[in-house]
Amino acid sequence: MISGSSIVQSLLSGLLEGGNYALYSLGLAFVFGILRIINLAHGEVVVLGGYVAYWTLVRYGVGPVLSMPLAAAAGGALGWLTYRLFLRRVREAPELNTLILTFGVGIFLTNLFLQLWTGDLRSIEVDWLQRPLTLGPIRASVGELAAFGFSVAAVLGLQAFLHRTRAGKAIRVTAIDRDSAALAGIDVERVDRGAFAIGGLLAGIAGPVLGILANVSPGVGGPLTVKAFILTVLAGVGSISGLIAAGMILGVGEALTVTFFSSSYRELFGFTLFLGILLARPSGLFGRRI
Amino acid sequence: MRWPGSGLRVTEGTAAALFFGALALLPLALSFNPYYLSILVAALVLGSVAVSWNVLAGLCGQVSFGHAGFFGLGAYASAILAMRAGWSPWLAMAGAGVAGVAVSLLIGLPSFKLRGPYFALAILGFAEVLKLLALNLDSLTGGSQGIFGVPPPTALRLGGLTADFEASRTANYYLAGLLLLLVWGAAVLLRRSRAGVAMATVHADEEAAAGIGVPVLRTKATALAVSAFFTALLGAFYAHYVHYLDPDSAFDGAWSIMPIVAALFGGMSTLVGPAVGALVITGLDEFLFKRLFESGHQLFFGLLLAAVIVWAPSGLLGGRVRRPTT
Amino acid sequence: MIARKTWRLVLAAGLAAAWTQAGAAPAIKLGAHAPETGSLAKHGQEQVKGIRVAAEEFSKRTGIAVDLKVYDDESQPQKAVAAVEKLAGIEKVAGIVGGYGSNLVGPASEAAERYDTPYMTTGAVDTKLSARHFKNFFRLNYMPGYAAAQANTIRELFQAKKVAILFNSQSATTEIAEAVKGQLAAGGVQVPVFEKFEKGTTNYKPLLLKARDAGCEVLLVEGYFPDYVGTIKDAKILALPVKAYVGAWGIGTPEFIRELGPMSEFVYGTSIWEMGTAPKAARAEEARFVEAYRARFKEDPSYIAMLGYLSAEYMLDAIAKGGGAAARTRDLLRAMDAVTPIGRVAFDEKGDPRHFTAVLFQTRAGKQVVVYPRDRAGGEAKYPAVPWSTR
Amino acid sequence: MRGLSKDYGKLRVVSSLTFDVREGELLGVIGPNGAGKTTLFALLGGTIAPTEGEIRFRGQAVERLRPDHRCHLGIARTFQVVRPFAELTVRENVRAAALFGKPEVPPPGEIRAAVEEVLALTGLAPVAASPARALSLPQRKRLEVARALATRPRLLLLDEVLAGLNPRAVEEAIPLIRSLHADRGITVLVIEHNLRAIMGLSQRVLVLNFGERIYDGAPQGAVEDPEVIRAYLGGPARA
Repeated sequence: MISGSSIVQSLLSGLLEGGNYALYSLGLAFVFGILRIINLAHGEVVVLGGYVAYWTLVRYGVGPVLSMPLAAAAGGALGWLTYRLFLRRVREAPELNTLILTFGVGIFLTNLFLQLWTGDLRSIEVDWLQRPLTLGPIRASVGELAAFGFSVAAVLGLQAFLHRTRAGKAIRVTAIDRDSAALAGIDVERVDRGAFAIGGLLAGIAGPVLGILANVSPGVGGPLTVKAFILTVLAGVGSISGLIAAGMILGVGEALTVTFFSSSYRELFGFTLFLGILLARPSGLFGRRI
Repeated sequence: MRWPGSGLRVTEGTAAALFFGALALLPLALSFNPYYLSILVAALVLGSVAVSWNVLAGLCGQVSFGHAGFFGLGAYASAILAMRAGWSPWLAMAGAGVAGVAVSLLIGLPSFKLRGPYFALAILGFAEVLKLLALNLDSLTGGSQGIFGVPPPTALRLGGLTADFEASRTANYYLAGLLLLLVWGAAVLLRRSRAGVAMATVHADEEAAAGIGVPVLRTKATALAVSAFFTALLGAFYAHYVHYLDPDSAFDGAWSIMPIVAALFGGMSTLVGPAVGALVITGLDEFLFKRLFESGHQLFFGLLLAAVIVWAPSGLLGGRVRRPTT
Repeated sequence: MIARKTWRLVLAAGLAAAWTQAGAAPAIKLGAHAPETGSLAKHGQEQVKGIRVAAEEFSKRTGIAVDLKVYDDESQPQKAVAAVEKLAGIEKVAGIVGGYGSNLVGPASEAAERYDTPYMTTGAVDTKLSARHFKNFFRLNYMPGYAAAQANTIRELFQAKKVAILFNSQSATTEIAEAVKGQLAAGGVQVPVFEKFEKGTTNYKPLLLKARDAGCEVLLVEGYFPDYVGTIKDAKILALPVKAYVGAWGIGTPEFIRELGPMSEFVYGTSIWEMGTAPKAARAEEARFVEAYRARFKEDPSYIAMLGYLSAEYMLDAIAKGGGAAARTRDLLRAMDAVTPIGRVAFDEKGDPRHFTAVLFQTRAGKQVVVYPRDRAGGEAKYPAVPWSTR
Repeated sequence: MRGLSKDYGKLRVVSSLTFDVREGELLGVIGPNGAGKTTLFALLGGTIAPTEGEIRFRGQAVERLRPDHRCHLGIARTFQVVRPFAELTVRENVRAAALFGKPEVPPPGEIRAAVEEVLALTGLAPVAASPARALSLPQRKRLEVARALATRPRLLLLDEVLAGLNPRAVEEAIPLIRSLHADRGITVLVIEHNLRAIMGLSQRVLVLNFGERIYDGAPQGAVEDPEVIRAYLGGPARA
């Protein structure tokens, strides 16, 4: 028999997990919304961020909170480089080309990680982050709550950046109408490169969180990308703030599927939801706003 | 891409004749070495799936990211028909193709209103669902334990010659080659047919196609059904060839991704290009990259992929082979 | 990395020079295939490392050169078949070792049977594999041995009444879960929670809560490394009131302790071998292997490496003694009966290990302490374990 | 056509439009930018569905039919922004239209003859073997017309086929349109910006502004109608 407190606990775990999903997806959703590029190397960039945080902790004893900017910088640099080297040359080509291109970059990165750091699993262990907090029978760890808060902050921060800053506005204008933006004196090429780098940066900051709450290894990038894409579609392309809600729907749905049915159906739930939304409401749950 | 000294341009028929001719003679050159033949079988299976995929993408302009779904479905359908229902493996393979058509229509009809990457990823979603079903319908599929001992196609006798598909790599090689020829031939006939013309117009511009009376939905459904039929057929061949099936290998995402890579690499604007691409990438991976790095050799492969997209987007044959005009 | 590679090359060249001087006997060709790339890369690489150490040690010991041919099967069944075609067909190796995962070992061993080449695996536990009655198929570990170690410990040592089993949907973990469930049920132990989860699950809390609500005393997680990390982290957050946490394989390894730190304490796991768990008669051999492995790779060997090592050693011994003909090698392997670091090894007519039992251990202060079977035990089980909150 | 409306979100682009076209008529549709002309064609052609209202063609309600079915009934259109099948040759473009324009498939010989006839009529015969992407803009406009014609329409919707052409090309195109109408008895609806051309061409004009009909009658009357003048000169808009 499932107790009431278990249902609440399960619900909470799904909500928190959903927050992480949003953070893991942010970079992909942003790049897709702005540049219309589905970055299939997204998950690998997250993994890179995770490795950066892991190694700075293991080698230099620097905690994940402090190493986060470093992870972000690594992701951003990788994004910038990918754009500089490859993407700018296929900007005008059909969508399929950028898809395959970024897929190739993803394969390259996965195998590079394997060469550099072996296939071992890495998990970022910091005492204070693992500490559980309790509210009656309901429990969560400091790390989970912090990650959730961070995820929401990242989403709101990105939103504020896009709406409040000059650079953000330029990015939005370019996304809505490239030609007019170019006529208005915006260097669209630079905007593209910048936006892709920001996508990398957003992926990079998700890495340490992945390392803390789950684990980092070369192969986990691919599944992360798929999850990020599912979330992007659920939220609706261009809806950044919708990611949090979409993540929660997915996270809670998965958790409750396990609680009330069986964990065999957890993934089935995710894909059914994905297909249902895609077929019934291709613009996603939360419209199309940028 | 401009090829250096690309004065030479051949028709697709010529390219295909050269290609299939070389395939027929290749075993002689390799003195029927089973190892090379088994690598080639893998390449031919990939090539056939790539050509099938390209019927949908190259002819009709609809890119799918989920052909692993049809491949795995075909593999399971054939294995189950042969082992549970006692069909001959040959008949079971045909049955698998039909199952592929049925499921493709079920999947396709709601998905066709989606465009571009949405369509591609919807098919991916369906492929994942099929994989999860294979994993969870234990009583039918054996769940994650998979199915052992899928029988090889029954031996064929032609005069004094016997093709034993259980033991002989050569027999399997020629069977895989014939399947590729079949898929390619069907694709050529399809392109020449009235439905092929419809696909070309849908590929170019859906709205304009509808404007001149092309039934867009039916055209897409035809392309998907043909593509799924052959992909499932190849999945069935694979099942009878490796004699073992489990959800992870039959629905492996590689069956979705690698055909796309092969098609892009070989050239999507031709029908034989994807097959050539499959042979080249399999060869590079097996005989070059693997030698350079024992583990993680797919690193080169990722780079190569990116390089092809950026610097040779029309593929190996794209710039060289003329598309036939009707 | 590069430096290590160069170093390896120099070492290999040095060894090769030493062999040529010694080299009277012709070299033995040994084949190995394993997934060195892809999702199983980690296991495949460890397996190959163990095999390499075996080849080098064998040469040092006997003076017979070993020509080791390694093939990356990329975790693809088609490539596993190609591996055997290449190793047995082209390289004409006298025996093949390796293979990881039943979906690869299945087709690969079938090809080896066709080539009449002895094939010994350490990475496929599915009972159906040996049901094919191949002449050339051998393996060092299989399912019943693992399941028995878990079920017997739970019944005899813990005397638990209610057990929760969570298992990864993959083939080997599903099979062990079902086997343990069967053995527990036969012994009158209830299994109210029996749940399959997908590879890549990150939120295990809803599953763990089911175990809590059902009042299970023991939590069995039949999975792989990421599953242990995930379930243990979540169990700690939930302060899951179970008296024992038992994992299947790959738990309690040095990597596990390194990554989980204090949370790895008091966790149980089954293994074929962990450092220091060899029976007394095989302690010397164990030490030799560990030393050679450390010298070669600058790290501690895992049980996968040990299994790779042993399989290659047995195969090489049989080839050397029998002169390399497949039939002789097979007969010698079938006749073998030895106490080894993983216990007594002898094969039945199907190629399954007759005496195989896994050991059940508990991690204590970063070490694995064997608690079952009693005759290999190195200490008492701490049962019930201390609550998660105080670890 | 009765009470036809199309909303895009809150924007009503075509509003309660009602008019009749008689068989064999050559009707011009004019109006300033954003008047809803192209939307009207899209509604007739079936690429978009009306929010409300009905469209009857030869007695049959067609507003819910798919574009290809309407084409089969005999409604063919050109696109304002040309949409050739770029990778196909000009002949293949036209042939596709001949193959699919009607539900029944004509025998190959008939198709071949029809294709060559249309190519000759539209002056595209010399470039028939080039891929459509290689054509100049005037040629592409001709291809639009050729493709529409090859479907053997009863009603032809021509959307700014003259726009962007130089005066000489316009001079050449006008007789073509006229001959379609006169020699083949095809009912023609023409959208045009070029007022001079349309005045000379049409028997009757329909003037739209903000999705509403503001004039329907003889061409001459239109230029004198105060409301039309206001709409074009941007005077105070109605309502």
